[in-house]
Amino acid sequence: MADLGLYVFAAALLFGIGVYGLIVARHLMRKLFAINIMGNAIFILMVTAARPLDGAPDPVPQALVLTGIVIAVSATAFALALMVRLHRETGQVSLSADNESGGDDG
Amino acid sequence: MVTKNAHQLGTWPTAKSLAWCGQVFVALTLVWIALNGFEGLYAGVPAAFAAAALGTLYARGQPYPWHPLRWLVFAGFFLLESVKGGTDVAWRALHPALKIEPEFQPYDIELPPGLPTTLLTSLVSLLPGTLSVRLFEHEHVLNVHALTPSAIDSVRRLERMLGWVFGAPRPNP
Amino acid sequence: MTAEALSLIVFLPLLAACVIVAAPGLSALSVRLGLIPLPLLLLAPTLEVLDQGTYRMALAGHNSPLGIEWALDPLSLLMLWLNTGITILVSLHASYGFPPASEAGRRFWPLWLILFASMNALVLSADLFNLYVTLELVTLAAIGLITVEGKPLALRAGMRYLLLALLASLLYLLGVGLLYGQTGTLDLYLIAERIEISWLPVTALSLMIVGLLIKSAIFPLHAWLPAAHGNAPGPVSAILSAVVVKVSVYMIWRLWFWTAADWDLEAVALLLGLLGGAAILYGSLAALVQVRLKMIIAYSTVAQLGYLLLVFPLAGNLAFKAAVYQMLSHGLAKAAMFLAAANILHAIGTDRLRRLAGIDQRMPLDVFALALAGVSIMGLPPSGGFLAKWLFLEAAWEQQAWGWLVLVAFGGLLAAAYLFRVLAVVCLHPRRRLGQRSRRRSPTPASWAALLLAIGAILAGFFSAPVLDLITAGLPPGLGSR
Amino acid sequence: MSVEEGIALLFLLAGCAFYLAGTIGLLRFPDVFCRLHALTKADNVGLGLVCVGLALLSGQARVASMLLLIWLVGLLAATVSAHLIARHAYERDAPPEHEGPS
Amino acid sequence: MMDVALPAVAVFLLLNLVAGMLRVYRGPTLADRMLAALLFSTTTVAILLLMAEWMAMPALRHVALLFVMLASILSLAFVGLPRDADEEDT
Amino acid sequence: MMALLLDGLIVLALVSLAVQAISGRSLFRGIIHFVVFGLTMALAWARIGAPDLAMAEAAIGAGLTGALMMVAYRRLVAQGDNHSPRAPAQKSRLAIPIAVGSGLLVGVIGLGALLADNPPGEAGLIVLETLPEYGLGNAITGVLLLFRGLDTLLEIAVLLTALLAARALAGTGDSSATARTQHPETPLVGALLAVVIPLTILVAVHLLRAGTHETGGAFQAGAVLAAAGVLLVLSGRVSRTDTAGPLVRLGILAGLSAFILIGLMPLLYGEALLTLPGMWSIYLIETAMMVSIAAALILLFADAGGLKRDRRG
Repeated sequence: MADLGLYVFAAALLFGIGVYGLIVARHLMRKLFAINIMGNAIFILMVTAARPLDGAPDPVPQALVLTGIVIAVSATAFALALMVRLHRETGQVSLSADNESGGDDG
Repeated sequence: MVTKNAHQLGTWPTAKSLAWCGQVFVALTLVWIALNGFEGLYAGVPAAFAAAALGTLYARGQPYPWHPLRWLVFAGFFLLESVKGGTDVAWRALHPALKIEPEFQPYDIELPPGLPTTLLTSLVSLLPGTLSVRLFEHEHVLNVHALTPSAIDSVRRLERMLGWVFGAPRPNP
Repeated sequence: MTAEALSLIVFLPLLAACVIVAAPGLSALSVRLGLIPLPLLLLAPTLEVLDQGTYRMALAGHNSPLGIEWALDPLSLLMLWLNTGITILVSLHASYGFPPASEAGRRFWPLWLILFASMNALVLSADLFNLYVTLELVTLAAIGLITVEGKPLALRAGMRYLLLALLASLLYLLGVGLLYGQTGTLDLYLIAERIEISWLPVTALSLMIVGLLIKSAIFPLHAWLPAAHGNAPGPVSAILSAVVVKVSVYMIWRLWFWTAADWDLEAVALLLGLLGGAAILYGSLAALVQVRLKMIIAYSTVAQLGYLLLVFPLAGNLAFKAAVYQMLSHGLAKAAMFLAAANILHAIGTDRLRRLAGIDQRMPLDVFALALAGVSIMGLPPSGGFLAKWLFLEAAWEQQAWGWLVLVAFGGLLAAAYLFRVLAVVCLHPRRRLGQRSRRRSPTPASWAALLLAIGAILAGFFSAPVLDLITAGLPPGLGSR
Repeated sequence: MSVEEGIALLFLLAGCAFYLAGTIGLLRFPDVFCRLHALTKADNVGLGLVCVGLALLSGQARVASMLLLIWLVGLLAATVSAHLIARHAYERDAPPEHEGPS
Repeated sequence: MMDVALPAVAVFLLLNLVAGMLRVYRGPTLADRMLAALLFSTTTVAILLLMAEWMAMPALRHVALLFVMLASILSLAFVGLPRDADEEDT
Repeated sequence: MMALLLDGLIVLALVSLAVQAISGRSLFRGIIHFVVFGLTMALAWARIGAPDLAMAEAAIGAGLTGALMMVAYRRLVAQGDNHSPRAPAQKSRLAIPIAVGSGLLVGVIGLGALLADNPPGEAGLIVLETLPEYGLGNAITGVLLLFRGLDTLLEIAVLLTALLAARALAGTGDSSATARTQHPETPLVGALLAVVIPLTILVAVHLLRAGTHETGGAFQAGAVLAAAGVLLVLSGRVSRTDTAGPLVRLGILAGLSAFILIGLMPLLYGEALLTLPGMWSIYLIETAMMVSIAAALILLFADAGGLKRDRRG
């Protein structure tokens, strides 16, 4: 097993990068990258936060992370479908230009 | 996902597809043994069968002719050629003068279309100095990207070898 | 009996959703089968709780350090009733907008049933990670419902909601991972026993609470809510405002009053209370300037959610009762308002305020429902909203917390202002004839659904005693003494 | 270090050399077609040599067959990918309706 | 001996990979960027196999098999791109 | 020493890939970087000692994510997206401080948790103790199915929900603007598929079976199977119209409904909800879940890409 401290460090950097991307990026796909990167950072932390058993990471957080990965994939796929549809309807792939309360039909 | 590929299903089941299915089944059983050893065969054989059947339904290939000895010789030839190919390109990349004269060359395929041509097209990219780019004219002309003008010879050698494996080559017009 | 009933409460709607997807021909039947038995199924757990207090159930036969447990106490029972009652009445409305046998209905109902089931599962769960999974399920189903009609505004709102919700879940998940590392369990009651206060668990808890605050759209993290609730299809707006945002507040309460029961976090409590206060003021003021009815109602939700946070600084018996009561009565009233607004929108094709003049003559039932629900939102007697706010005032008075007292009173005034603005336009506007150009009439049962919910919100003021007794029976451990 | 280990190490090192050559080719060669040459051929010989080295090291027939399988599938994937990318690049340069090599 | 040699080889391959990633930055065409992805999958397979031996984790060989089996998906998805799509950064 | 160097390089690669994925000029480059990031995560999981996660990440990262992003991208392009992929980043003065702050926070928390003198996780110990009683070798499968089955059940429900929501999106409105996709019409693709498709199916079954005693499991197997389906969709052998049949619908629902029905069974004879009655039920649920996961992922892919067979040839 590797030196986990290094990976905690990586997780911190990745989280920061993800936050930055989420704020700065306009394109929705990039925002999704950012969220997924943050997710990976948190998955790493979940595994490293529990003490290893028998020289391998605790199986419980590993199982939780596996569930988390499935959920992340589902959400990402749905978000992509939503993005494509949004683009088809409005021609936009970002959320910046808007007047959301404007429309007539709610 | 239920029905697809009318052009495939229309001719189903033919002797060819059954032969393909059988070959895949045997190969997959061997793969299973490689993965699991012999203990899991009660699951592996049905799995191999299902995989072969589904593969035949959705992504059928053409059965390979049964010439174990010739294939073995071919494997040896190919291994040698691909190592040569790797060495050749490595040498050219490392050479300070970067000895390449790249050009596109059309290559007239003499092999029958179908599996032999497909094999040729895919293996060309591993031979010394050649890269298959595109098939033209109903798979009779292969556009080859060659690092040196002479590299096209290796394609000829491969074609002769494949012709031998598949029986007689198509006679020249 | 209780175990069977609880299992079915979660799994019956899920199975019904599966049947609709598998066999669209059976959708009308399975919608009924997935929803109508639910109140009956709730009877056994209700009796159990009235009898025993709390009911715990270990799933798969593995109890808490490792396995997932369901815990049914008075608070979760009330949430189950709230969810079931509102969902069924709103479903009555939705079955006209999205007939189960239609193409739109086949898209709508599976998500609707999954949303319903997942909120039941969430309310029951006593496991931090299981709560995460159910919360994701709630969120995805809710966003799927927002965007189900594919209208551009709804798509945009759904996208924003989705991004923020994903961020929120990540924060929550990080907290869960840390707490597991500290305690070796995920059971939120067991964690309370095992953990001592130190910076790490406090940070973990804060992360989780911040995530949940985003999901429940508490000011200043509310940015996604008005657009999402204001542009979703009518029944979806109703359920979103009435229940979906509440379940994450419910989770905050659980974490705060159960998991962190023994921690002394007065500063954080004050901060949360201030956020609540800001939400009340901001939401109400924003509601005052909106031009669309649904947006007014959506901002009103932002404001009303603020009250639910006042329970933290006013920590105590009365305040907790008040907050739970606010949750229930606001749920009923807000669902009624959104349904009435949906009917109006359906009838005249817009919900712009200036086009609504005179609509009361055309659609008396809906306007009446709107007004009745408004009474509860404003906190006028004898409604449920009045009782909730009265309890808040009493709690503030008792603790001599004059600031909160003024805030609650002022919040009621503001609510009255934005709601009277609506009613004034509808009933008293000089150009009354404008609203007469109604295109379609809503089917009467759709209006009745709104009216029934509004009446429920009023009746909550009359028949409060059993509910308050129930809340008292289920006061969190830290509060019972105070 | 036993003899097998020494031989295995030699194979591994040779594999590394091929990988290195592939990367240098990738960086030095003038256009995408030449780079594909480098990548496909050199990296696959490299992977093959690494597989041989590791098979020797483990000394188990099952591991060796697994490695052989990986190498073969890798070869197939690499040639097909190379062909697809080359064709894509070729058709981008020449108009798509252009039939027949230039 | 092997405990050092195997990771050393892996480190070398990884460095090699980092150098190869330069191709993604330089481009100039989309196809060039794809090359780097290809390089990545062949190299990662080798690294995984080395790790499997070194860390005594046979499961990693299965991971490597997945890598090579699925590597072609990206290429297939890539060639489906409309040809006028790639002008953005040539 | 070498190990440290290796880890350091992996971390460095992760970080630089992440930076490139979110910042670079072109979106296409971002996609490549993101895919490669996912593959590097697989290496990282391997180093952390979690081969199951490495496998999941490989199956998802190598196969699905990249293809998913790529087809979504190509759909945007086909829908006439000329300007927005290069939309400049938002200028925000707060972005860097917030990012650095949150990164620091997470780093401090992570290190604190790593260095804290916690006892070993009790839940994990219970898993390792009781697992042999059930005849299972893989602790993670044990947690997912035996001990915390509800999580897994609801996770399948999440996948189903995402699919239903995405289908609803793809199904409404006009679909005239779906991408004109070009399917590579070379015999080589046929040859590739002829080898890879059967092999993927076999490997999926192998992973499914292996899941009970070593690395593997329903999700990994399902993801691999989904990759095979994605290959078929990408090569035009399966198109979106084929994915609406009743068989496919049953496949999507198999996992959730099998899990629910088997989970409810114990109530009939007085045991706890979701107690699995024996190994057969584990195998059954795992198989059904694999089928569901695969079907759902393939359909999600087809919807995100809005694939249609190109009829030009």
